[in-house]
Amino acid sequence: MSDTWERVQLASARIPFRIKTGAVWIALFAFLGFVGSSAGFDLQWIQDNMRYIAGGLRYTMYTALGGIALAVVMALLGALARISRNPVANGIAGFYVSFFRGTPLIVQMFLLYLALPPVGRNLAAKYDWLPEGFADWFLLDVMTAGIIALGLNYGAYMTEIFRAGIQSVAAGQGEAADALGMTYLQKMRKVVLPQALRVIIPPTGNEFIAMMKDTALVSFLGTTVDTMEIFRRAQLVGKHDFKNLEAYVAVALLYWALTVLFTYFQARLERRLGRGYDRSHVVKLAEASLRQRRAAGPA
Amino acid sequence: MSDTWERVQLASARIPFRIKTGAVWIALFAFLGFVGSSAGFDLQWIQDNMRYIAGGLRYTMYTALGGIALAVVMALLGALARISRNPVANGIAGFYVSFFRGTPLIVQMFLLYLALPPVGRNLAAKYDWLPEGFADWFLLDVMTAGIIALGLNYGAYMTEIFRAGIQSVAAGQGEAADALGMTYLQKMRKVVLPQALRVIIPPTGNEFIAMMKDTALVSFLGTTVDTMEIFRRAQLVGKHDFKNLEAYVAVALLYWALTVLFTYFQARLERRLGRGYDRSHVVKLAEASLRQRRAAGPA
Amino acid sequence: MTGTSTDVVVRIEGLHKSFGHLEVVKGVDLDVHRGEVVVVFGRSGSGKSTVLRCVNFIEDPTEGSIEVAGIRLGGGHRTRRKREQIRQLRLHVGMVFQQFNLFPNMTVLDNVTCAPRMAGKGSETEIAQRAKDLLDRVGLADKAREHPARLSGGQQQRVAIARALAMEPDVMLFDEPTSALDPELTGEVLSVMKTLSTEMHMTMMVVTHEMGFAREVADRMAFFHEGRILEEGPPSELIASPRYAETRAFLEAVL
Amino acid sequence: MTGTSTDVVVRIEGLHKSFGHLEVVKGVDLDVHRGEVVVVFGRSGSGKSTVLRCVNFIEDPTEGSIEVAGIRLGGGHRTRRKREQIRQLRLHVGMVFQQFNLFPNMTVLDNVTCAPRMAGKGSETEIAQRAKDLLDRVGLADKAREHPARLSGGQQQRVAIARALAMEPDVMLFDEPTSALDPELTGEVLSVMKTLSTEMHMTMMVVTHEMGFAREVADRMAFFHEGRILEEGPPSELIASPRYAETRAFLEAVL
Amino acid sequence: GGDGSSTATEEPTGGGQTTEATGDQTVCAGETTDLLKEICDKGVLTVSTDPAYPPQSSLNEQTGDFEGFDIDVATEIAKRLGVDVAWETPQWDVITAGSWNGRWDTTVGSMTPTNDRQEVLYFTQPYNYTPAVVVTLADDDSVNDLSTDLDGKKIGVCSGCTYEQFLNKDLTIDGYTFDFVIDDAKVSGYDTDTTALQDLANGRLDAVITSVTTAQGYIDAGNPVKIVGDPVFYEPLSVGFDKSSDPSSESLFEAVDQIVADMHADGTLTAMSNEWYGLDLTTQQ
Ligand SMILES: Nc1ncnc2c1ncn2[C@@H]1O[C@H](COP(=O)(O)OP(=O)(O)OP(=O)(O)O)[C@@H](O)[C@H]1O
Ligand SMILES: Nc1ncnc2c1ncn2[C@@H]1O[C@H](COP(=O)(O)OP(=O)(O)OP(=O)(O)O)[C@@H](O)[C@H]1O
Ligand SMILES: [Mg+2]
Ligand SMILES: [Mg+2]
Repeated sequence: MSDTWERVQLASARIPFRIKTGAVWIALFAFLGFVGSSAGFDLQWIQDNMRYIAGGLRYTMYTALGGIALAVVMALLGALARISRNPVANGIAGFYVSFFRGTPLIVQMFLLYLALPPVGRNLAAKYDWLPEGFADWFLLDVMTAGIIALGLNYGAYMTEIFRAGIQSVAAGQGEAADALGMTYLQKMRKVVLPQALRVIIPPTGNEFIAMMKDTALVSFLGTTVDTMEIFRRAQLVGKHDFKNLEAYVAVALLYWALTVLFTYFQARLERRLGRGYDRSHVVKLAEASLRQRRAAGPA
Repeated sequence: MSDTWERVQLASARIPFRIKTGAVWIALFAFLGFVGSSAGFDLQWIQDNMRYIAGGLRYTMYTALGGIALAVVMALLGALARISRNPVANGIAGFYVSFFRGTPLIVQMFLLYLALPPVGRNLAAKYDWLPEGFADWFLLDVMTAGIIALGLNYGAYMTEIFRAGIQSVAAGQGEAADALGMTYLQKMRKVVLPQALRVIIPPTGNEFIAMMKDTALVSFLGTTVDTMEIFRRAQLVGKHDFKNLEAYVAVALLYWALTVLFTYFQARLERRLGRGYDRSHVVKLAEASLRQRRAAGPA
Repeated sequence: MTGTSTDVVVRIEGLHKSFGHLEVVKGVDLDVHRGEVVVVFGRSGSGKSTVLRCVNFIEDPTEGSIEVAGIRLGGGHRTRRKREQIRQLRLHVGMVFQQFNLFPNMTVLDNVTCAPRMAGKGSETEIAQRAKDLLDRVGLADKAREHPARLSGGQQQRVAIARALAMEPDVMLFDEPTSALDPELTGEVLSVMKTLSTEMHMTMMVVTHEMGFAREVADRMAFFHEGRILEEGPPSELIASPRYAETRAFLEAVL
Repeated sequence: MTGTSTDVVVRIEGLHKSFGHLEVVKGVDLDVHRGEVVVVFGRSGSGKSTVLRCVNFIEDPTEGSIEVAGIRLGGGHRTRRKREQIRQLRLHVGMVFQQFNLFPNMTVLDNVTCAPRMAGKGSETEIAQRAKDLLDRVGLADKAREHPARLSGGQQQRVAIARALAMEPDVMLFDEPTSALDPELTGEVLSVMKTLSTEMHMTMMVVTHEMGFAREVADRMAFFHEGRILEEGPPSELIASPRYAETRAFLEAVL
Repeated sequence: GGDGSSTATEEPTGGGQTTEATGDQTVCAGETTDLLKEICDKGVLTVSTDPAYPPQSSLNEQTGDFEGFDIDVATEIAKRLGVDVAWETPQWDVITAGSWNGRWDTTVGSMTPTNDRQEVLYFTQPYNYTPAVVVTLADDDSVNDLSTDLDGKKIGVCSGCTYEQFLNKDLTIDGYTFDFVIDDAKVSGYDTDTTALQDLANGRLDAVITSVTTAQGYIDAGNPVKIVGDPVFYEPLSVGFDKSSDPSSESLFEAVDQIVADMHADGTLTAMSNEWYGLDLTTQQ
């Protein structure tokens, strides 16, 4: 018995690991499919409606791209402010990060979508020196409110990423730029940020992937039909045909595919950055110390 | 003019930085209060209802605590499986992490809450060898479904944290345990995990804080009145009195307070772990190499 | 000190080891007899550590076999049974690492007692008593309650030796035990190692470049070159009149 | 080589520097005259680097003042105007670091041209021409298009020297420019530094323990001890007959 | 754009059809003020609806058009105003909360003019009356007499809608009286009726209260539930307007109220009801 088992183990050892885990995945998919069909899932409905739901991918991507663009800007400003010794910049950035990390995204979305317009209206009513159309600036449509909420929220989290990235640039780099008489802006633009970028880009990719999924929350505000992203579309047709579950499964598959796809690209990007022209100072330092320790032995 | 400004700067330089940023925070609160009152916010309403909304903190915390407990278990199992060379464990863990990181939490919640019961029901109907009450296991109440969804979702993210934590333990530690003839379990329990913990605990604290905010999503499943957490309570009274905005502001303040509180504790914990009995190997290595470089100069 | 085959504690036969496409050990045969001290030396990268690590299966041999205390094992996939065999073999082998690798989450005493306790090597009191004796022997009885981080490198390495001895191994492997130490601390470690041989007659394989120690303690020396043993012999002969130019060049650099 | 006050390029007066409660520099006065090479030496931690870094305000003096090329500045809060004054002062000072600190995201040529270009020191072609001349002078004309990571340490340090020279400073500061280099590479850097003095008559402050270089190139040496200049004088005198026991002990260790 | 050219091109299409349909002068052709004037000037009435509720309102995925009873009513209202219709699809909660901030002008979404809602919204006279029914599992025989058998049971509803208020006995509409026959129900609120129905099928609930059309749709989709007894109440459904609107929506409200009255009178609503529901729900039972 235990002998047979050992022979199985030895035989299996010859099959490449990747193929074995692949087989496990296939088995898991088959199992889930079985569970799904046991649950009386209407696979036909999923097939029929996938096309319509997937039609919202465009808006999912718009929202996520808009959100990440804003988030990058906020994170950059936030990080520079958090590093600076200017109390006003530092204080505002600290407040921003604390608030947007401290409250749920969904609350932020509702506040931006619902609470902002009356603020604008009342201010415009109170102070007539405010420009024409002032109140309208506060009247965001759903997608804009969603993008802004996502951007501000993720920007707050990414402030820490950017700060860490900037601080990962060796202090000597900034000192060298200072010593050459560069201004703060020149130093940042030409020396520090280009180097920080290589540390910042990979986690920013992760944030983008996370954000794609959080675009689902925008639908709780209620999007216009022309610009409905996949989650809202799934909810709509699911409710319509009383097939919520199938709709959720369909949209889950879409998100999953998106994530797997972008994770793949992100991993490639990371690898490319990894073997770039410059190896990080940390690595070089570690290597140097290793070399020395080796050299300490007989040469 | 520029002279006056310089004198102001010099005078301000004498005020401690913390006090200045504190003042900026107060100014920002005042500004937001002004904006809020301009927007016609009913602060009285917030005061009157805060007590009721805050009554849900208990359930918010239950949910978050239950979620993090499950997440820790999942992350530990996931990390050990991801590290192992066993293709089944590795494949299942990979699938788990990929799915739960690849789809939105809100979709997972709906699937767990709505899609699981018919699975159980249909399976029970199909196979009568299944035990009595089999179908009921799949019939989760809202809070349980929420806790399980949060736990599985965060567990998937935390798998990476745990894996990194375990791998941060120097390879030599595992080799030493192996060389002493310890079994895998002994090695993990007595040598690797206790050391990994110090790396794992701080980010796990962060995850817990993040999870507290994601408990808000549970309310989209539909809750019974007795176990409503703060977000649901805010929505309910807000809708009832047509004070949605005030309700969202109130609940945002609660979440913020929670987050600030727990972030404070977490920072303390981190500091305590930081000055523990053992300084990490990395630090020691860096110090050693520094010592050597210094020593390379004249002694 | 050469003995009959029954005296052999470690027998390395036809050992090859590759990492990916890089062959690091290219056929090593070596017997270590009971009570014998073999010093292994050679250039960085010549495969000394790799051979040592193959002996207790921290690395799996690509080809060839290892025999320790009668347990003979080759490389290959680690089935459940194989893992158990490896563990049994390891119970006969103590190892001391260049970086000490003490467990920082335990006190010095726990470091020494944890493995025997797990392996059930005697009662709790026996284990504690043996640990105290060993700490006494390496001169650190008073540090039993300390955590490793508070000890000097030399003290840590001596604790590591006590920890390995606590399992009552048939052979001790040392991989450059003093090269991570400040020069003023190497002496204390080397002297402990010396008493192991002279007083306890411990069988030892030692990778080191401390030629003073080798001359004094080693029964045999093996010079590694590019994954093979280029030459071996008693220290007096090998150091005085090496046969190969490589050995001579290396010895000149070290001495 | 002592000159009148108008010849003074760097004047350090009553310099004190504390980090928190730790006073690291405890009153240093030093004039460096045009064309003069001053070598600073002393134990690790004696404050050599700190003084050098105060000269171009990488550190703010706690007390005392720095004058470079007629711009005299003290410590204190960096107002907008102060920052601009510091930047003006820095344009007269070149600095070379122990760790080279080349910008890894730029080619060698860009490293040398970026600062003059930002400061608007001449037309684009002038700047490029000067950069090429300088790279030629440090023997690296052929490496202009490389990235720093592909150069050896010695080459990197020579690029760093060219980069600092490109700003046409009145004084060059060197903080242990060769101590991060493998011994076989120090020579090429020291010889470049020597030609700076002999051919370009560059004013230099050099922290180094290369006594051969000091003897040959320095006009004056200053021995730092616990945040003060314990003694100074021409190398011939100071090395041959130091007045203080501390200086003697240190020199014995280095030579 | 120039006023002349735009009216010239619109005349034969939008304007022409409207006059044809009603055989009457459009509202916009007459004197208008405030929000009504703004809408007439824009030429578009923006209506909010939730297109997940057939047969009131649903989205035809193939064509991208909305269809249903509410859609037809809203389209007809716009026609009689003399403007085009545009749609918004905000979440229900956002509509009932008022303070639309001008994002849309009116809601024709089967909304009941409860007294609560009347605090923030204007409501026209009802344009139809939908029966609210009790739904239970198909194999559940325990519920026969609605006035006793559901007391203390766990009942699911969409949260914040009239069914929830009915169970909580705080559904009040001036001019209507309700018989709150169910006592001490354990109310579970859901994001939508469908989720509640699903949960009924999952066995977490004893019953669901929803509109007869939703219930019938769910049954027709093959789910094991049934409608029990007669409707527990009929909810009047009206067209709503934001009271906080700036400019004031009162003018629009009055105009549309008149249009609804006309549509009752000329049989338009009855025809539409018959078309979509198969019966006439335009008068109170
Ligand atoms: N895990 C590994 N993966 C890949 N290559 C390895 C690994 N371990 C060792 N090597 C390589 O094998 C060769 C021999 O290494 P080994 O550590 O045995 O040499 P050594 O003789 O002990 O040298 P040293 O004196 O530096 O310790 C080296 O080239 C090393 O880089
Ligand atoms: N930024 C800093 N913060 C706190 N202490 C510092 C800082 N920079 C230097 N020191 C301390 O100031 C003292 C003097 O340092 P400095 O680098 O000037 O010495 P040094 O003479 O250059 O020594 P070395 O030969 O090691 O470079 C040291 O004790 C050092 O630890
Ligand atoms: Mg080795
Ligand atoms: Mg220094």
